[in-house]
Amino acid sequence: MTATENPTNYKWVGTRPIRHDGFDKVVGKARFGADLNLPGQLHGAFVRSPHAHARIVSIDTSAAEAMPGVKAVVTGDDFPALDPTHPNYDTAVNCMARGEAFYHGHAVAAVAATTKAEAKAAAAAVEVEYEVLPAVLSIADSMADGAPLANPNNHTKFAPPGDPSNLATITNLDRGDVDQAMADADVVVEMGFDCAHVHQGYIEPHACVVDYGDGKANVWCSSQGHFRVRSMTADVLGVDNSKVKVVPAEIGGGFGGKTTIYLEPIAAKLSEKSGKPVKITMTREEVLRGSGPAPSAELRIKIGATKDGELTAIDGWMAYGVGAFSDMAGLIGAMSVASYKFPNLRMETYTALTNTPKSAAYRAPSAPHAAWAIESVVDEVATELGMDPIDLRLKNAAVEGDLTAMGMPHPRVGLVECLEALKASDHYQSEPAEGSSRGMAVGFWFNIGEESSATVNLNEDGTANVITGSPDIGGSRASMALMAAETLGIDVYSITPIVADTESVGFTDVTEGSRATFATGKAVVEACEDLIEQLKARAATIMGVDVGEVAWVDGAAVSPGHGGGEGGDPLTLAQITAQAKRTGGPLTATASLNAAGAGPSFAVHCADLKVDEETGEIEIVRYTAVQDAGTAIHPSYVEGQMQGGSVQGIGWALNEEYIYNADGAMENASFLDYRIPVASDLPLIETIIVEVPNPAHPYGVRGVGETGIVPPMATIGNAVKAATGVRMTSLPMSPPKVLKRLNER
Amino acid sequence: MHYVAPTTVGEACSLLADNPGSRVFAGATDLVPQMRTGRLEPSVMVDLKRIDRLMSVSHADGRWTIGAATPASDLTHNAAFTAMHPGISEGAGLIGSDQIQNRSSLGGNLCNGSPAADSVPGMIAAGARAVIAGAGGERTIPVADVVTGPGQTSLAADEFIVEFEIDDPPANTGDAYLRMIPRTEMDIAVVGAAVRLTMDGDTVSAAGVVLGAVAPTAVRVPEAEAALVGSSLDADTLAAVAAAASAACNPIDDKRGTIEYRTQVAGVLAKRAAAIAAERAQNGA
Amino acid sequence: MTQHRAFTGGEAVVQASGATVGQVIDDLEATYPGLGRALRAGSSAGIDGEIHADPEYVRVGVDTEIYFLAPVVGG
Amino acid sequence: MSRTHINCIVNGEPTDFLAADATSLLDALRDELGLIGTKEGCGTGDCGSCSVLVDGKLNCSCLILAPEAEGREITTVEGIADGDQLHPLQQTFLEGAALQCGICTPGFLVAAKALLDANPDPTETEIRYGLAGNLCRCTGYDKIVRAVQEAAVQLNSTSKQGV
Repeated sequence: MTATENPTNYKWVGTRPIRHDGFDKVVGKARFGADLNLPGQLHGAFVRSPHAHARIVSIDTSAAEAMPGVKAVVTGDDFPALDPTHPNYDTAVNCMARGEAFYHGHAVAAVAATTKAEAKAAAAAVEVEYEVLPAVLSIADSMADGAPLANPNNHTKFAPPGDPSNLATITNLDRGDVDQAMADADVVVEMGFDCAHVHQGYIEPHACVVDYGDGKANVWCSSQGHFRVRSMTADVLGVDNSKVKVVPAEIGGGFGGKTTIYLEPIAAKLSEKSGKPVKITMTREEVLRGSGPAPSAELRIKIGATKDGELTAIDGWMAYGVGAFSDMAGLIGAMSVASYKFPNLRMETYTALTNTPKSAAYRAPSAPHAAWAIESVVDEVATELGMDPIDLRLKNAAVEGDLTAMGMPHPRVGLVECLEALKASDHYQSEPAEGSSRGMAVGFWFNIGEESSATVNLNEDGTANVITGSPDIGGSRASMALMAAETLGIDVYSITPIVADTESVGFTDVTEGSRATFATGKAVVEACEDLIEQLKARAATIMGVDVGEVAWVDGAAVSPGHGGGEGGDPLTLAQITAQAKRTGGPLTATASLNAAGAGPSFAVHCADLKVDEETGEIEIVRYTAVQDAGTAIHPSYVEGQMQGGSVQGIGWALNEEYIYNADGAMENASFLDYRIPVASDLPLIETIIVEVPNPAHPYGVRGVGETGIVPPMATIGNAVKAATGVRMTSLPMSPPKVLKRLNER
Repeated sequence: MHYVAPTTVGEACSLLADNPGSRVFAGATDLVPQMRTGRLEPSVMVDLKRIDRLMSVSHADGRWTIGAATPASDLTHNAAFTAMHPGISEGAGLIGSDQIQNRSSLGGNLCNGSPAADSVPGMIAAGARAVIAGAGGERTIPVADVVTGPGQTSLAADEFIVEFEIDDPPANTGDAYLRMIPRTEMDIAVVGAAVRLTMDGDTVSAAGVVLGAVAPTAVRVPEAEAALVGSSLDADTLAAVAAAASAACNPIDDKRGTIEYRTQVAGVLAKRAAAIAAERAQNGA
Repeated sequence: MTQHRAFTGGEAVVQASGATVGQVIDDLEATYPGLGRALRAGSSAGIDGEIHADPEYVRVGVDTEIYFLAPVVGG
Repeated sequence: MSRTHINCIVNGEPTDFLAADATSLLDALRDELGLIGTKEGCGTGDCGSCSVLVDGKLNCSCLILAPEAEGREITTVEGIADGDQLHPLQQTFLEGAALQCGICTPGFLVAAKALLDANPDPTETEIRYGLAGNLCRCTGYDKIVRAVQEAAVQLNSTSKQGV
């Protein structure tokens, strides 16, 4: 369903072809990170810290090296010492500890052996002596006066040089006079919230194979961006980028968690030492203990409003717990406060280190925490004012020119359109089903541009290869092909979209920030536009006319002076490529760019749910996600992003959490007890795509990957409040927590 | 580790007796994950699924005989068994996904020794017996006497359960099993409650109430049974059942639930299961 | 960020000149020592309504408003 | 390390392979037979990515020891299509965009096939519970459920035409 029809009548953009890589993925032929095996390949296994924080006194690898099948053992000593100010210093230390283990599960050594079982046995035989150090495990512990340092290498960013600190950022954003506005407000609501660490939960564990030879590491792995894998791996190994080649495998989910590396330099060093290819695949337990979850957070939000529903001021305190390495989560969380006009705003934010795994990006990183708190408080304001929650938001919704928390004016955005679409929807217009109650909330994400490259090669029969460096995480090959088909005017199935390795296409940033369809798509369109100019010139040669007299219409060159037809006989793309040899050789074009003008995306979600007041269970009976896609290139995959983001948010809202014991070890490191939603937990997820085109993209794309995870937690919390009168303030809203609050009612 | 698949009970007994550190298995849905994480390192894995007697379900002489290695799906898809013992069938049917259902067995679910085993409370409420084989021959004991603590059973190292015997219920009897899990599937019970009632008109003439996941083993709740017998399941009775069930709890705080939560919800589930069991008893399950 | 105001004597909006964002930062550094380094620690900027990653050489005009942002990435 | 010689039928073909007894059927399929369509998501039976049919019944191949396969018939995702003719489930997954990253797709296809083989006309709730052993993190399950519903319709109309 499309609420706002795009006024432009495209032939391909907005259609739903079968994805080009689909066949291989339904017959089991697609090769993901763990699916390559090389002759003579060894298997790697890690030794991981059993302590949340410890000095590594010694590592004795002799027993492991003597075990059957063992070909190589590496520790931190095998890697060059990077300068602590190097941008990938933390990544290097996270891949393999150097003298100090910063969390339970931190890699301290690795072995390579002939079989998986031998590698596992040898890893268990590596003897590590630890001196246990004091650990900080919570945000409060981290920020307490006199707290031990989680990581002595951390210094507060944006601050004058000083002593090491547990705080990675201390930042304040403000505008107006918050204190006066609060004093003048008719209604003031203030509440505190907290969120546990959660994991992206991609189904494919991290995996790679590295074949080292002739001074070069040849890496096969799944990631959200193989050029970043290349530079990070090269930096950790202390070699030039030219000494690392990364071939992208299909990626089995990332959601931000595969924008960094864990395995590749370790496998490379094991391969270098053993002289054989080395494959490493994480177990699920290792993924949960040793990769990067999203931050935890503690937040306090105060909002003031006039009695007629103007939100006049917001006063926020936010602290994000990011694990053992520097991050900017607190600042980004504050910057994501962008949905309402708020003439007066003050955000005091902290990014706190804890001795837990190094946070990684997770879909709209930092925004879900902030939105959970703010949208809950906005809901309380609506209740106090007796206003419909959509009407209150419509009255205050940010439009073009309104300021984000950072102080920058919004470009053209579609929040009002999204709110109106939900208000008009069948869902919102219908009463909740018997026994269920309703909640809604808003989410925002910036989206980003950054660097992309695309090469488009026209084949002699008029088909085309579209080569990019953006891994296909959820249908992007089809989107690239659609934009190329639209631009060139040829059939989408005559295009072969290719994700090329780091030596076969121009540099392309990692797929994050919902940027692939926007930025890489823009490069594809620019390359196609370049080709059209070339095609027109070739056509002019064939037609014997001046190139200025040739136009490109529906995949063909036309010149009024050519042929007998009215307006000229068209010369199709295939007719031109057939004569390429006679007119100057192959037709190819490359475009590379650093895309500015990413279009922010808003989402509005609505849930109807039931609460079992005797057990605290929440059952979601109806769910609708509305989102501004700019333009939906392939609507099925836009809906898929909205639905997937919604359900990840539902999992975050209901049951997902890292449960640590007193020693900082994760107690629920399995898919049995880290409870991501299963099919029977959910209703169908209704979608409404709103299309407010982004003027900075040739087809209006905003990017849709991330915003969908921002609204669900508050949407559900608001519905629970409507159902029970209880305002949940702690994530997840698991049955024990809900029942406890119901008991206290 | 070596794998062996005997085809007779005697052969299996010999293998266990001759191989210290050996383990029998059926579905291995718990054992294999324990092996993968290194928590379990058996010398020999004795696969019981090639022994016909352990893989059969039969009904004769007023009782069901269920092979201990029979997959749960064979029970839940057995219409006659499910009609007669719906509470046991639905307990077995809650052990994991469809994938797990095709592997997990009553024998494994019991001998794994988890207090949260979904099929166990219903079997105890029904007075089921376990037939145990060992080097010294066979013996039969109540299912309630098999598990002695978390991960612990009363079986000797060379013994294993061959089959379960479940007598046909008296007339006008119904049972039910309910559990609380955070999701709708794929979780381990946070609380489980089985209730079996025999009705004389509107009055309960016999009752069995057994809770799972709230104590080191599944526990029978005599106080709840006493409250039920002679009652017509009025609100006061159900409140008394809930209170007795909560009082019988001796749970732990862990990643799956709190003491407070388990204690409260045990009462809720016992009361709800009683209502379902009564309805089944009266409607002639 | 208010942290930047430590360098500007409390001013949130300041004037500077230059033909590119980098030149503007250099001009600010000359006026407010330390501010340039702090601004370059964040590597993106909002310029005329569009966010630019690493905008060192983005050209600016007389009335251009530049908003220095943290480097938003995303998942 | 000694290995056992195992004979079984894989995707209709008599097959044999060698594997250490502790090897999972999943690893044997992937590493010994090169059938990489079956995926490991957890290794503990909690995600369903490694779903296969054993004698027609849905199982997690990560929980099965390789020697257990002796004499059994194993069907993997590679055995679902009839040559180049996709199974209706594969076709409806493609047409309905029921896969995003695709890592869980093989397991879902095998599980959905088992579901429809046993219950040709399932309700939405039956589909959701029938597939509850398969985790998908990309789609929110919506398009998967719809694709299974559509495949059921197609299979039923085909079987009716055949009568």
